[in-house]
Amino acid sequence: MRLRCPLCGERDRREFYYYGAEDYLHRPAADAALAEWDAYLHLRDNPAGVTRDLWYHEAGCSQWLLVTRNTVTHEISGVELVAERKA
Amino acid sequence: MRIDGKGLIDRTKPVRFRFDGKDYAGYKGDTLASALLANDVRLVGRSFKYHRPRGVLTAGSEEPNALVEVIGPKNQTPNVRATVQEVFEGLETRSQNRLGSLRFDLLAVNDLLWPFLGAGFYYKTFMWPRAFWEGLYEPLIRRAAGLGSLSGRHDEGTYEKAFAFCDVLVIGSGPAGLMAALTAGRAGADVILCEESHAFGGRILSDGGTIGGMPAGEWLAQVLAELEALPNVRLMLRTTVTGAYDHGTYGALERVGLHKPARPNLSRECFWRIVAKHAVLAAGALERPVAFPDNDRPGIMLASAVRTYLNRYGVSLGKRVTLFANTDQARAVARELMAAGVTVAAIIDPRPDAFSVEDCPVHVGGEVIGTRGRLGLTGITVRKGAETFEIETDCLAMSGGWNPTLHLTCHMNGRPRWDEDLAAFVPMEGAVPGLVAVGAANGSMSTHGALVTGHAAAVQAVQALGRKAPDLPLPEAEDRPYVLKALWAVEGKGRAWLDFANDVTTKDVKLAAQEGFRSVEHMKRYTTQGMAPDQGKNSNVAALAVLADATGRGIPETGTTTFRPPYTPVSIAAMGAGGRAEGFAPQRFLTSDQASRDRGAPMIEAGLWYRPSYFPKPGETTWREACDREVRMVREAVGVADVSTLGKIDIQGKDAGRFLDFVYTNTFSTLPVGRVRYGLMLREDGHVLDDGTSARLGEDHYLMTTTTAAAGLVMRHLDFVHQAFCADWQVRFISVTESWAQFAVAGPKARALVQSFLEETVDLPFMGVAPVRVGGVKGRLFRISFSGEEGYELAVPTRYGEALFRDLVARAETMGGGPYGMEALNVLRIEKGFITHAEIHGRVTAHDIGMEKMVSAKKDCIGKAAAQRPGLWGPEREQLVGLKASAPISAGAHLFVPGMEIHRETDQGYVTSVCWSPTLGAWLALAFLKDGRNRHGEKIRLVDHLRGIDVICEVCDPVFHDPAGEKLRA
Amino acid sequence: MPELIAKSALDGRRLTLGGLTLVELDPGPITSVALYPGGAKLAAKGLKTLGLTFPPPNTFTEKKGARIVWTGREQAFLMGVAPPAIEGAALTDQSDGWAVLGISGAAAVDVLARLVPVDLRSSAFPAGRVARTQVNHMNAVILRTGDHELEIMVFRSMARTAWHELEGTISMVAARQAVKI
Amino acid sequence: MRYSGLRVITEGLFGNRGWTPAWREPSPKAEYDVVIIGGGGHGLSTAYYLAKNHGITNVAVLEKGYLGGGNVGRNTTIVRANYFLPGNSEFYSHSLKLWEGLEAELNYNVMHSQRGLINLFHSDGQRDAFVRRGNAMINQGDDAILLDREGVREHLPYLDFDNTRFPIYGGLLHPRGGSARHDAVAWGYARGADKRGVDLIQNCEVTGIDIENGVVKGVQTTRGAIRAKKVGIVVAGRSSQVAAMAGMRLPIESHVLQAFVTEGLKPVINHVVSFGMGHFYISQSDKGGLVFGGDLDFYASYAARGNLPMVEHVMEAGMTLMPMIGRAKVLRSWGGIMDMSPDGSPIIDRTHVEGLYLNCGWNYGGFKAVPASGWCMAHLMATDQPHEVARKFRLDRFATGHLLDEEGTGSQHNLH
Repeated sequence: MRLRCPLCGERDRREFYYYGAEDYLHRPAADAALAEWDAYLHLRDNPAGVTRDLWYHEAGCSQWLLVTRNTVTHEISGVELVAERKA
Repeated sequence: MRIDGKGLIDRTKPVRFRFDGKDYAGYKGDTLASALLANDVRLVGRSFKYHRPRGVLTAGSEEPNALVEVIGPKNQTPNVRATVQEVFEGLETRSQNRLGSLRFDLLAVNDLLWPFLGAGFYYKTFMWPRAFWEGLYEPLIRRAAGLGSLSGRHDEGTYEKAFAFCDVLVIGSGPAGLMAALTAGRAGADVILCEESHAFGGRILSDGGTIGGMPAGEWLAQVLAELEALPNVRLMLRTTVTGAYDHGTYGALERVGLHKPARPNLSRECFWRIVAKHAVLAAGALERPVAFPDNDRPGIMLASAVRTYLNRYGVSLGKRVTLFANTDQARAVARELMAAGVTVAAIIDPRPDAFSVEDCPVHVGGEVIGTRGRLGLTGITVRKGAETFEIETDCLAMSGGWNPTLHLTCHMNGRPRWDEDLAAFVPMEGAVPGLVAVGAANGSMSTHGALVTGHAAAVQAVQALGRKAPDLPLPEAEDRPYVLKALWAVEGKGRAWLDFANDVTTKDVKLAAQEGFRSVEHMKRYTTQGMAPDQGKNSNVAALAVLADATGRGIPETGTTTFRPPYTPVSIAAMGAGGRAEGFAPQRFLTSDQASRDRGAPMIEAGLWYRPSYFPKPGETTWREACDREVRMVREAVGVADVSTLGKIDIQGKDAGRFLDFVYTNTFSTLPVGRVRYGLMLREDGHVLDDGTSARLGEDHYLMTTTTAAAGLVMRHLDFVHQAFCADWQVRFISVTESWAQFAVAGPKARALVQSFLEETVDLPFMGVAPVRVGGVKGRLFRISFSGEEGYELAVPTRYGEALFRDLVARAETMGGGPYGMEALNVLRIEKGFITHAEIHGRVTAHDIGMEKMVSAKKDCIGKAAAQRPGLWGPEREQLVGLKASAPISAGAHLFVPGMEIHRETDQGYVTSVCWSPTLGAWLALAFLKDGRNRHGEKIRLVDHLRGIDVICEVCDPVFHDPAGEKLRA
Repeated sequence: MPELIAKSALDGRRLTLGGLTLVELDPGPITSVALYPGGAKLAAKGLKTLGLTFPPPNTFTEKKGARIVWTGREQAFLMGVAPPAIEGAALTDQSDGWAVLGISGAAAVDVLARLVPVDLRSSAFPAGRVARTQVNHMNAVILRTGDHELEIMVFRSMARTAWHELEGTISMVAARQAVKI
Repeated sequence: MRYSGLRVITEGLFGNRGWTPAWREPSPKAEYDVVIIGGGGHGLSTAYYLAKNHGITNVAVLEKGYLGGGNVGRNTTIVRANYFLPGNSEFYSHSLKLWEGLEAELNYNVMHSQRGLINLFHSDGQRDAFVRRGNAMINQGDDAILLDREGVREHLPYLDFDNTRFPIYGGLLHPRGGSARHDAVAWGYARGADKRGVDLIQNCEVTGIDIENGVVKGVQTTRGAIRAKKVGIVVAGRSSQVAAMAGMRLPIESHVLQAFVTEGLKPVINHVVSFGMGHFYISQSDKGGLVFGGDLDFYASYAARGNLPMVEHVMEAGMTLMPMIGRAKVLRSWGGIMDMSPDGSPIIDRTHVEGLYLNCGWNYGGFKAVPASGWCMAHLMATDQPHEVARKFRLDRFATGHLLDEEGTGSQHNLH
C-alpha cells in the first residue's frame, strides 16, 4: 500500500501512522453537549466505500494528511495536508 | 533413467548428493527430483493422511508429493520441493512424514482404515470421554499429522529483505514474458523480469519448438543476451512473485543461496518488495491431473512434467510409458519419448473423436480406471467402451488440460471468470490494478498467442508511461488451437485423488455434498481440499467440477474459492529477515551507557532505551541491597541519574504559551520566564495521556518534558493538535530529546555538587530554570525533583554527556554520594507519591489521581469536555491512594475489605507500584481503590494469589515522604 | 571546573568492504529553521547572508560549506555553519541530535535498497535530493551527495543500531558480489 | 442423526452412504418470531440458544453468503478467559465454561483443546500488569499461574532466551486457555440450531430493516421480505452497514486483521504463545500448521486482505522471539474484518428501535466469545433484559463514560 504525501511524494504505507476518520477534525465547541462529544469521539459512518481519514507521515515530514480513499478497493483518490486543508 | 543427448544439464559437472542416507550422482542444472528420477528413485514421499507411497507429480513449485527435508550443517529445512531444489555438491536430503522407513511406513495402516477416515470424520468422534481429547486423541492425531519437521533449534541462517522499483514488472520468462520484457526494455522503460525457476525460458526449456524461424532455444538465447545488455532491465532468476498488494506493490521471494553450500553472509533467501507502475503476469499455466482410481502411485506424472524431465533434464521416468490425456498438445510428449528411444506402451485419449497418428497403440475413447504397483506403478487398467484391459507400464503421463496461473490476479479479492472453451478459470481483467495477464496465464495457449499478448501488454504499459513503443517485429511461432474435452474424474472402483497433498478424493467431495456442505467454501473446509502445501493448484478446479456435478450445478454457478498470498509458501525467516535477535527494534543508548556498564550496572529496557537498573558495590549480593543503599544515598547525601530518555520538545513562537494552554489541563501562558511548571496532558477522551514539566526559557520559548514512554506519542499528539486546530498560530516545535544529555542530581548535597560544575552561583528557586555554563559549555539547569529531595537537572549538549556523567559521579562519590539506577529512582518516586505510567495506564482520569483541580476552569483544553462524562466521576471510580504494610506486598495484587469474601464482586481495587522503603522502614504501595480518597486510615486486605501474598495494609495519602515538600524547597 | 570532552556517537568509525565505505561524518552545527506562518520573507533575508535560499521539498543546496536541507513543511536544517540571525522562523539547535553516516561505493544504493523503502537510484534520486524516510525501523534523513555517495542521518541514540544494520547489509551485498564473480 | 465413533465405523463399513445433511436448506417463510441477521458464529449460537434455552424455535438466521463465512472461519482460533475488567471477566469466564462442554452439548467435535495459553512479559512493569490480570482471573474463579523465566523455559524451551530484543522475564500461564477448530464451531451450532427447528437461510442478504413507529416489523432481503417480531443484528464486520438500515450510526470502525498459517509440520509448539512486546501470537493446529497473527493493518478497511508492512512486522516478531520457526513456510495469509469499538469491548444491547437488538464490536476477540455471546444475545432477545454476565456491554457506555478499556489505549478505534 502506498500513499502520495503531498510533500514527500509517493511512499510505502510503513512510513505512516493511521488515526481514524476525518471526524476528528471537527472538534465540537468546548461547551457542546456531551452527545456531540460522543459523536465526535466515537460514532462513525464507517462506510464500505469512499471515506476520508487521517494519516500521519510519521517517518517522513511529520505532516497529518487527509486521505480520500475507498475502504473496499483501497483506491486512493486524494491526499491533502491537514494543515492546509480546504474547509 | 538418464537419456543420452537430451537435456540442458551440464554433463561436465557431476554433483554428488544424498537422499535418505544414500549417495547419488546428478549434474549441475538438475533439480533433486530430476536427479532422483535419473537414478530411478520413484518413491520420494508419503501422503499426508493415508501415508500412501508417492512419487514426483510435477516439475515445478506446485509439487504436492515430492516434499523432502534438506539437512544443513546446523539446521534442517522441512517441506522442500524436490522439483525446485537444485542439487549441489554435498546436498543432504531425506524423506518426511513417515514412521519407519520410506518403504515401510508403519502409518500406512491408515490407508487400510480409509473407509472410516473420510472427510470430516473427526468432527463426529473422539468426543468421549471428554478428558481423552487432550490426553489421548489429540496427541495421536497431532503426531500423525504434519509433514516435515523443524529441528526446534534457532534458525541462524542469513536472510535479507530488499525493495525494488520499476516501471514494468514482468512475472515469468516464457515466450510471453520475454516478449513483454523485450518490448518494454527496448522502449527504455525500467523493467524487472522475475523467473521462478533456475533458468529463464519457461516452457521453451521443456517444449522446444521454433520461434522466429529458429529453434526456440536459440531465440531465447538471443533475447536474453539483449535483455542482459540493456541497463534498464533487471533480470531476477530464482525469484517467485508471491503476492500482489495495494498500489503496485508485489512481494517476491528470491532463492539466493539455497542452491549452493552455505557461505558466510550469503543469504539463503531474499524477500523483495517490488513497486511497479505496471505489471505483466506471464506465469503460464499449470497442467492438471485427472482423478481416476489409484491415480496417485509413484510413476504417475503430469504429461508436461514428463516432457520437462525429458527435454530439460534428459530423464525418462520409465521404460514403458503410457499417456492418458485429453488434449492434442499432450501428444507431443509421446512422440518425443519415442524419438528418444523410450517405449510408449499406449496413448489413451478419452475423446471419442481424437486422432491417432502415433507409432504406438492409441486407445481413442479410452479411460484409465485403475493402476497397480505398491511402491511404484507396474500397470494400469483401461476401459474402452464395454471392454476393459490391462497395460503393463512403469510411467503414466496424464493430462486433464491446463489451468492458467492466475493466482496473483485473485490476491486483491478478484474472482476469476469461467471460460467454457478452455474449461478453466481465466483472470478477471483489472482484478489487480496495473496488472495484465498474458499468454497462457490469460488463456492464450499457443506460443504465438503468448508472443502477441506479451507484446501487446508491454506496448500498452510503455505508452501509459509516455514512451514510444519500439518497432518490434513479432516472431513467427506455433499457433495451433487448444482443444479439449473436459475430463475431471473417471468413475471406477476405489479412490480417485483430487488433492494429492491432503489426500482428498472424489468420494470426500461427494460426501461433503451429501452432508450439506454444498458451498464451495464449505466443501473446501470440510474436506481440507486446497489447503495443503500446493494450495489447491493441482486440485481446485477438478474438485469444484466434482462438487458441481454432485450438487447438480454448473461450475460457474458453484463458484470458486479465493487464492490468497503467497503464491508459493515463503519462509517466516525471509519475510521476517532482520528481525532476529536485536534486529526487531532499534536500540537506543544513553551517553552514560558505557560508564554505567563499566560500573557493573545491569542494563534494562525502558522502551527502546537501555537504562541502568542499579550500581552494585562489592559485597552486595542482591539488587535490593544496592537499591536500598542508593535510596539512602540520595536521601542523605547526593545521587546522580541519567534522565536523558525523557522526551524534550522545544516550543517557540508568540503563541507558544497559548498552545501549551490548549494541550495541558493547566495554564502555562502565565508561567514566568525562568520557571518550570508541572503539567498534565489529557487525551481527547478525557483520560490522562502524559505528565511532565515544562519550562519557560524565554518570552516565546518553552521546553516541554514528556515521560520516556510517551515521548513519541506526545509529539504525534502535538502535531495533530497544531495542524488540525491551530495551524495558523505562531508556534513551531521540534524534538530535542536527542540534543541534550540531562542528569538528575538529587539529595541534600545536590546544590553543592551542581555548584562545583558551574561558573555562576546556583541560586535557583524550586521549579526554576536558568542557562548555565558547564566547563565552558552552554548548559541548562533546572531545579526540579522526582525524588522529593532538593533536586536539579543539569543538561549539556549530548556530545558532552559521557564526560559530564563520569565527572558528576566521581565528584558525588567524594561527597558520600554516587550514581543511582532505575530501581532506586522508582523507590524514591513511590516514597514521594509521584506517578508514572504504571499509574497513568490509560484508564485513569485527572479525578482518579486527585488532580482534577489542575483542570483549569478558565479555558478549554484537549480532553476537558469528555472528562465530564458521568462514568468518569464518582465513588465507583478507583482513586489513587498510598498503602503501607509491614510485610512484603506486591504490584498486581488486588484489594479487599478485611473479613469479606474474595471474589470479583468484592474487589475494591488493585496495586500499581510497590517498594520497600528504606527511608520509612515499611513496604509502600501506590494503588487504586474505590472511593479511595475517603478511605485514608482504613485497613485493607491485599491479596496476590499468584505470589501467595495476603497482607493487611493501611490506606493513606500517596505522598509518604515529606508531605509538606519542605525538602524540595529547601 | 570540569573539562568536558566532546564525543561523537560512533567515534568517527569507518568500514571498507566489497568496494563500499561506511564512515561516521562530522556534520558541524545543525540548526532547525522552522518558518512561522508568514515568516518566509523574513527568513529568506537571514539565509541570504549565507547565499542560501529556503529549499523546495525533498532537496538540499550547498554554498561554501553551508548546506540547507529540506526536512519538512516549512522546515529545513541549516548544516555546517553557525546560524546567522534569522527572523520569521524558530531556530533550534540540532547539532547533537543526529549521527551522520556516509556510505560510498558503486553498490551503495544496493545496500540502502535493503533498508530504505524509497527508490534511491540516481534516476529517481539524483544528487541534491533528500528524503525523510526510514532506515529499517529508524527514522532517517537521507541525502544524495554524489553519484555513488549518500549521507544518512539518524537519531544519535540509535547510531549503533544504524551502524550495525548497515554493516550487516554491506556484508550481505558483498557476499552476493563474491558469488557472482 | 447422532454422531459417534460407532457411527463412523458402521457408516464406513457400508460405504458412508447413510450420512445425512448436517442442516436443511429451507426457503424463507413469510414470518418468524425472531430473525437473526448474520450466520456467523455469534448469529448461529444466538439461534441455537434461543431454541435451546428459551424454547423459541420459529427463528430464521439470514446469511448473505455461506454459514460460518465470516470471522468465525478466519481467525487464529484462540479460546481464553483472561480478562481484567469486571464486565469482561465474568463474560469470558462464562464463555469458557460453555466451551468446556461444547462437544457434548452439540454432539460435534469442535476440537476444543485446553493446551494452555502463555502470555509472555518482558519488563517488570509488564509483569505487574499481568499479575494484576492473573489475580483478576482467579478472583473470577478462573485459573492463572505466574511463571518466571525458568518456568517459561520449561514450557517453551525453543524461545530465544539469550538474544531476543525484549528479554523474556516470565509468563502468565492460563492452563484452561487453548484453541478450537473454528469452522467446526459454526457447523456445530448450525447443526444444533437446525435440529431444533431454526431455519438457516444462506445466500440471503438483508437489504433493509422495516420499522414502523419505532417498532421493528421485519427485514427486506434478496430473497424477499420477511416479517419478524424481533430482529437481531449479529454481523460483526458489517455492523455499521446493517445498523445504518435502522438509522443508526455505531461507535465502530472496521479494520482488517491478518492471520497466517504455515505448511504442515510435526508437533513443535504445544501451547498458545503470546509475545507481549511484539503483538505476536502463535499455536499449532492439529493438522500441523503454525497458526499465527499480530496486530491490525491499522487502517479502516473492508477488503479482507492486508498489506506487507504488518506481514513483515509479524514475521519479524516471530523471528526475534522464537527463531526456530524461521524455516517454516507461510502457506496462506488472509484478512478478517474486525468491528473495532472505542474501548475494545463488545456491545450486546437493545437499540432505540423496539424489537431490534444489536450484537457487535467484537474487535479481534470474537471467536472465544461465540458461546457466551449467543447465550447472552438469546437471553436479551427472549427476555428483553441483559444477561447478568453481559450487562456492561451497553451501547451507550461511550456517551456515559462507563468504559471497558482493557488495554487503556483510549477511544481510538484501531488501538484495541
